[in-house]
Amino acid sequence: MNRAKPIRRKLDIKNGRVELSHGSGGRAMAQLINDIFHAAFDNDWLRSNNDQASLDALPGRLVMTTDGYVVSPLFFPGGDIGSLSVHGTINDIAMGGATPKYLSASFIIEEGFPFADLERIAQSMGEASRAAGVPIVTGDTKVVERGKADGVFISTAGVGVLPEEISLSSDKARPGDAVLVSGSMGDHGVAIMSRRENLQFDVEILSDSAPLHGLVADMIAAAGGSLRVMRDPTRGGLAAALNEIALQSDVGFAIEEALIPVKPQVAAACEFLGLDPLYVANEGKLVAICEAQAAETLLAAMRAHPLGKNASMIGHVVEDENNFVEMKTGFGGGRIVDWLSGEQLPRIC
Amino acid sequence: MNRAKPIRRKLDIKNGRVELSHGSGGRAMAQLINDIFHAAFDNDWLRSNNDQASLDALPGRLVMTTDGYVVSPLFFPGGDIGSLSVHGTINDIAMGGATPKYLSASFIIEEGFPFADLERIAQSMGEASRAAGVPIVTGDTKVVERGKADGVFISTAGVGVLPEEISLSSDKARPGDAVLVSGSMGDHGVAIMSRRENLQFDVEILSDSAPLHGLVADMIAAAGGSLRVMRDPTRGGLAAALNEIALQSDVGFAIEEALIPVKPQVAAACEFLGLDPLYVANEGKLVAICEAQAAETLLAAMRAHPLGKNASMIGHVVEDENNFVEMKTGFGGGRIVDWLSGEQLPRIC
Amino acid sequence: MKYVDEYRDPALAKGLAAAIAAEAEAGRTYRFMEFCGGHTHAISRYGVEDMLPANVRMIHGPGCPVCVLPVGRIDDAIRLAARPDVTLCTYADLMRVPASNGASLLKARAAGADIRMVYSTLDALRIARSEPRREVVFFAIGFETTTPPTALAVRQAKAEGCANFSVFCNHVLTPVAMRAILAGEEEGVPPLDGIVGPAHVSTVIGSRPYEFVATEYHKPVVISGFEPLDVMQSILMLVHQLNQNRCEIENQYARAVVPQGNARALEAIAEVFELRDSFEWRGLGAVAKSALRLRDAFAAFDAERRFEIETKAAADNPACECGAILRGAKRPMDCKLFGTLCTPETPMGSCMVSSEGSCAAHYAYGRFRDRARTQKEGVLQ
Amino acid sequence: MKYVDEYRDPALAKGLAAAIAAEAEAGRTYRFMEFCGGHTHAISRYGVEDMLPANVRMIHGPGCPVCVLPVGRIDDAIRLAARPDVTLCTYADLMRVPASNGASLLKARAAGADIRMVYSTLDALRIARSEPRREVVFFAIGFETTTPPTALAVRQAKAEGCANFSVFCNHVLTPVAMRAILAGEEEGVPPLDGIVGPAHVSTVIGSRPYEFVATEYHKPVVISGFEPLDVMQSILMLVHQLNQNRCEIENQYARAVVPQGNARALEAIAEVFELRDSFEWRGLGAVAKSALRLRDAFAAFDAERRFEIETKAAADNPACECGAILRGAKRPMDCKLFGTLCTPETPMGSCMVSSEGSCAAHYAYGRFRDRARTQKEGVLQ
Amino acid sequence: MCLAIPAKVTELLGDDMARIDMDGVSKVINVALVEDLSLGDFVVVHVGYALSRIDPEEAELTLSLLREAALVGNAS
Amino acid sequence: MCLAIPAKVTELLGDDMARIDMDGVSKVINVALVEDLSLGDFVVVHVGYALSRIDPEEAELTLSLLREAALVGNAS
Ligand code: SF4
Ligand code: SF4
Ligand SMILES: [Mg+2]
Ligand SMILES: [Mg+2]
Ligand SMILES: [Mg+2]
Ligand SMILES: [Mg+2]
Ligand SMILES: [Mg+2]
Ligand SMILES: [Mg+2]
Ligand SMILES: [Mg+2]
Ligand SMILES: [Mg+2]
Ligand SMILES: [Mg+2]
Ligand SMILES: [Mg+2]
Repeated sequence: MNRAKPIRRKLDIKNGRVELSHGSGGRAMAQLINDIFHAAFDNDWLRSNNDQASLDALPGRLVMTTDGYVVSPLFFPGGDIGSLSVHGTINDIAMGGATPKYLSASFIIEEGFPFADLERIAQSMGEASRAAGVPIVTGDTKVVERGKADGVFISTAGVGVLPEEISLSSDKARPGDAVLVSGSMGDHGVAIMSRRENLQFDVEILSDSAPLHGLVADMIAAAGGSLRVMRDPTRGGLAAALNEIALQSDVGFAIEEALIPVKPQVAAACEFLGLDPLYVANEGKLVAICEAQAAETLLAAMRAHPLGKNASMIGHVVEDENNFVEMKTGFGGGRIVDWLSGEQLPRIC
Repeated sequence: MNRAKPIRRKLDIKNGRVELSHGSGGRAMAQLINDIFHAAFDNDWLRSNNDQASLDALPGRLVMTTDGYVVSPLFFPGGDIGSLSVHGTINDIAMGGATPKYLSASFIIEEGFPFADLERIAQSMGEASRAAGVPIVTGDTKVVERGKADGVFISTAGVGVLPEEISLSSDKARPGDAVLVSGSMGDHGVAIMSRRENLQFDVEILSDSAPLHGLVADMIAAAGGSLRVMRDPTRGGLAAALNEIALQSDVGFAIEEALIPVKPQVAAACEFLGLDPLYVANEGKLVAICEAQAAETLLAAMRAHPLGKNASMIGHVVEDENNFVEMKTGFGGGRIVDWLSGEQLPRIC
Repeated sequence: MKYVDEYRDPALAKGLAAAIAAEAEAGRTYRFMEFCGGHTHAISRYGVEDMLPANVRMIHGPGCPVCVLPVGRIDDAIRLAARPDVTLCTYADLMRVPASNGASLLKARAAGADIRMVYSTLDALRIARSEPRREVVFFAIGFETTTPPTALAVRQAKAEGCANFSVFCNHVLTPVAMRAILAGEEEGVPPLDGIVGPAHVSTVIGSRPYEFVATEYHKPVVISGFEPLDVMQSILMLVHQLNQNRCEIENQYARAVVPQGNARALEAIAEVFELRDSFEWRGLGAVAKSALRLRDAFAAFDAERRFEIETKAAADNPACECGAILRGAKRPMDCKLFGTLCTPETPMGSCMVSSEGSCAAHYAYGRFRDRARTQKEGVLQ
Repeated sequence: MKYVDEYRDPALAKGLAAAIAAEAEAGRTYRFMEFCGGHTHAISRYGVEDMLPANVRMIHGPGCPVCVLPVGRIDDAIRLAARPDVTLCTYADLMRVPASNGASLLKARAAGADIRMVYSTLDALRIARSEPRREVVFFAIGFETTTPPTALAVRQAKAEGCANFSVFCNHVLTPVAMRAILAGEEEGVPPLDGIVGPAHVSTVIGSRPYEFVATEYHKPVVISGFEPLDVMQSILMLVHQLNQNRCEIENQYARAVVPQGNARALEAIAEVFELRDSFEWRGLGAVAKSALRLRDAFAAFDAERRFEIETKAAADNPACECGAILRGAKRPMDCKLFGTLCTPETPMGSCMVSSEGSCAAHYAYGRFRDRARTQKEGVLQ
Repeated sequence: MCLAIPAKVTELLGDDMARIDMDGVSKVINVALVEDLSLGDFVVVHVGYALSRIDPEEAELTLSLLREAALVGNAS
Repeated sequence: MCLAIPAKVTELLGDDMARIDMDGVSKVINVALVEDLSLGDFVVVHVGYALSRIDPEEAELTLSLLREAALVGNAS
């Protein structure tokens, strides 16, 4: 018998859709994974086709994180769920002061999802991962019946390695510390909202979705030892990030609205929607809290990096048993910036 | 002013449901995470409330994996999506020969999901994680609109550490190697199917969902160096696992049906449904391929462990350019065990 | 942002603050009610209060349609939404408002009701068109500002013969409520000295409907824009009138308000709606001729008739001080529940349910002032 | 498993294999067709072929209802399911069957059609009851075995007045197809020596309907159970008859089959169904009086009338050798497409679409034998 | 497609329904097509319906013929 | 609830619809309530409808009064 192997037809990426059989462990699943995911992520760990990736030893403490991505719409100005799922998880590693090393990706796909969209998302993830130098080394694919998901959900996890001298945590803010943000607030949320069916407006704002570990590396090099806390102000925006830190460090904040960068289009979109940019999500910005005397050095390092060129020192940490985030308004009065309590739009990340 | 802090009402676990606001980064989300997840997983990494966990350095090579869990129904005889999501990911680490160390958990929850069910799932995860000694150190929660998910999906990722002398991979099977399974096939799949609305039958079969790293540690201690491949035969069952290995190692298998343990009730349920137990999912079993001369030692070590007491040597690896899994049937004839190509029930894990 | 940024200029704000301080006569207290929740929100968000002298005091009025909606009407909406054939469309503001027995639209949605948040009546009508098998009910709420969009949608639905669209009408009227406040002024509570009138309502109704405030109650009104400098300018105008012993209806928002209002909008309202005999206002009680319902000619689009809605009264928490707060007799921090049992997440009374309510605005923006206040209590009161 | 395990005993199998080998006369070839795909599946799955002597050869018949269903009928079902008002209920076996233009029910489902896999007609009826606003169509397929359950469901639906339930009927008849095979035997192809008859069909119709095979075609039939020893025993019985020059209808499955069949089941079929003039069988072509449709009394439950279905013929791949394989003239590996372009994932012909088809069974279970065969080609043929 | 398996009737539920058991797997099926069913009877089950009753004597007879043939075969 | 903002009309789309712009944010709204609208007009927008036109002269007047008051205030 000559070795008559089945002739593998390529997935019909243009017209095909994910079927239930692509999730049930047979040849169809193997083909989907190979033709779309392995092709896009392209590395030997994946090609070895094991259920786990064997990696090199990491020199230093380990940092681990995970996020689920359910953003709607899946494609938005400045990014898509694929690149977002790479950036967001890299950023959570970076916010711990660590260097992100490896990512995993778990896909939950709705029956009927077009291959073309899945490939576009996978390609975008692959590009984001390569650009960041953080490979996706292992993954998983599940398919659920039509109506049991919303296109595709992605959960990524990441591991990184933490230099000895760095110890960041949200309970480490101390009165007197400086508060810095790396750039304008609210871009991601406004970019998403501009594509929501029931809000539809047009605005030339791109999501700021970006990997922050390079910026963080420069910040650590400049003033690592004096960093106390870093956060990426994602869901709930700057307001949520500061309130969480205030609560966990049992401090308050005194910030100035005029010092917080907000793009005019973002401000305008927020006016339209009755939102406050301080509550709107970012995906490529960080807030850093550091010892006061290091603030200028840190700010200079941030501004020297492309992702921090609009960095700004927005205020400082104060003693406050109420854990208020107090803000001098641009108008000249005072207010607090409380936790979010109105409706925020869901599925922003 | 006396410090009049809001009086935190406990979540109404008994009657409450997840609302969109539990996913939007405000106080409601913080409360959900605290009252349900932190309470169930109970460790300092989570309590530190950072977006990432800072862990100790791992001595050795790193192993990383992820799986998404979309099993339906969420609760089934012998387990639930929570314990499954711990066991499954631990097992994928263990199948690499590594010791699982830490887990992450990403929850995608459908609006309206009862708190009571979510708590039950979280508690089950917490127990599974404590029993296995593998803590859940970081997590994420998203809420999607009603009709955009199916109750709850969980993606867990895991990292583990790999001893120097171990190198397992699905491309390492060699002709002559022995093939062992750790116990009866098909229990998990049958337990799930027995609760499917459209199949409903009653059978006293529990899912075999269990963490295999203890068994693997014993196997490695007994004959680690001679292990070539390990796989947990989950989706697609033993058939999928063996066919994947055959393809990746470019070998064939010669196995004997009579040597493959299958419980009578599992066999009977499969008769009813027209399924073959070799294609039915397991969640607490492994298939191991090792050098022939170590097979007896390994088998003895497996049988000495509670999760391997019904272990069996089912055949061996052969040279075969067709990569066939050839089986002597219990009846006395011959057949191949091909990849799954009929419909398998979806959402088994 | 043209017509916005210039009214938020901090340098002008400083000057205006000084002007108000200079104009306000020492030894005299000025108690002004900003009727509208939009003003309450602006005052809180921009910190206008910090820029007023101690003897100019702002009382937050009942001008938040979400806050004044009686619980029974939310109960009605939840019952409607629970019908399997109904899709309820609502402005997002209403989603979290607590109804009876801990219910809310948000919880009803979680429990399976088909409830959609819309930005505009246009969206609700679009949903009705694209899902002809659903009964699409728009949960209409708002003052005169928000009423014309509802009227246009109803008119459009009738013109199109859109048979599956209806409106659950909860539109209420500003001048009537203002009269109720003024008529209810109590002994022992210092009376209001003037009123900051809502400019967006007046884009529709004009400034004339407020003349009774001057003629009958002898208090000045300034129709005021919603930017913080608009509000401060209006306050200055009020102080000025009082100092001159005038009580007139002045229009600070002349850039978009004319005395007679918007004729087209008023026509649309008049065509579609008629006065109810009486309507319940949370915090104020039943107010005669204070709300609208659909006319008989539009009965087919009236969800109250179509689904035979009969509103049941639901009692508010007796410890809630909203009534007194709305009348200017108390402030949020005078309520025992404020900030402890009553928070924006767990509102116990009407003033806490929307960010425009006086308790909610104080909670979200102003609580830090309570520190200062407790230190120098008595100075302000 | 009582009545199962004893018919899978490998020790008995060995003895029976020896008995067949002893009984089969050297120099003579025995060519038996197992009509039913269930037998094909059992033979393949248990490796029965390995236990037969080289001169006893099994030909896989057309007895898989999924395989013989013409592509046009799948097209019909897909069109039905694509209707927004229709929920199509189907046995899982049909989901992957390729229709025209690369379509399938599985793909239609992925593209949004409401298609549910059911285990039983009981489930389809339950769905119709619980979703009264949906048109629930049961995609009925199968031989006489599967027909009574459909008949009972239709009868039940009529009794209940279940107005939203209907059946897309594709039930076909075994004896008629068997006659078509026998009538079509060609010159140059060795004729069949006997037939292994399907016992589960005979639980319904009994053994009598096969008597024409003996009387008209002078070939023996043994009605055979589906366990591998049942099949081997039946083969032994066939060899035995031939050696004795007998041709009778024998019943190996006497434990559940009686000559006259199941009266209740036959009544139900007769009440609900009537013969079609002709029906297309994939691989066999049009066969007169070979299929059923609903009687006029049940017209309301007939999806073909309700949805005005007109089946269009769809051509099979001309390179496909199914016809010749079904007639025993060729074997799967004689087809150029087998295992390369035609696989269970990408079936090109009817014999590959279900695991009971002869090509699919050979692909999934028997391919390893092609190694041996190519080595000693000619020995077997 | 014609998959059918033997199972034991363990409970008569009325309304033409019965519970059957096969090696610990139990299921409710329709038994309208089989007359005079008794507890303990074995039936052939197909797509949720009993198609016929199994006759234990016939089964024994078939088996004994089988055993006999095997014996003869092994001896040959 | 009465949130309304000023925006510039950039396109008249017919059917009582128009495109408006505010600092780069553009949106289609209903303008049935405002008579004789021209490109470049500013309108007050509320829940997707224009409620009234902004009179630039009145706006300038208000602003100049404001500036004057601030000047006086700062001087005092
Ligand atoms: S704090 Fe709450 S309970 Fe107290 S007056 Fe305000 S709304 Fe009412
Ligand atoms: S292998 Fe495919 S194409 Fe060839 S005969 Fe079989 S079904 Fe037809
Ligand atoms: Mg994270
Ligand atoms: Mg994150
Ligand atoms: Mg996996
Ligand atoms: Mg983060
Ligand atoms: Mg995995
Ligand atoms: Mg796994
Ligand atoms: Mg997170
Ligand atoms: Mg695995
Ligand atoms: Mg409803
Ligand atoms: Mg349909």
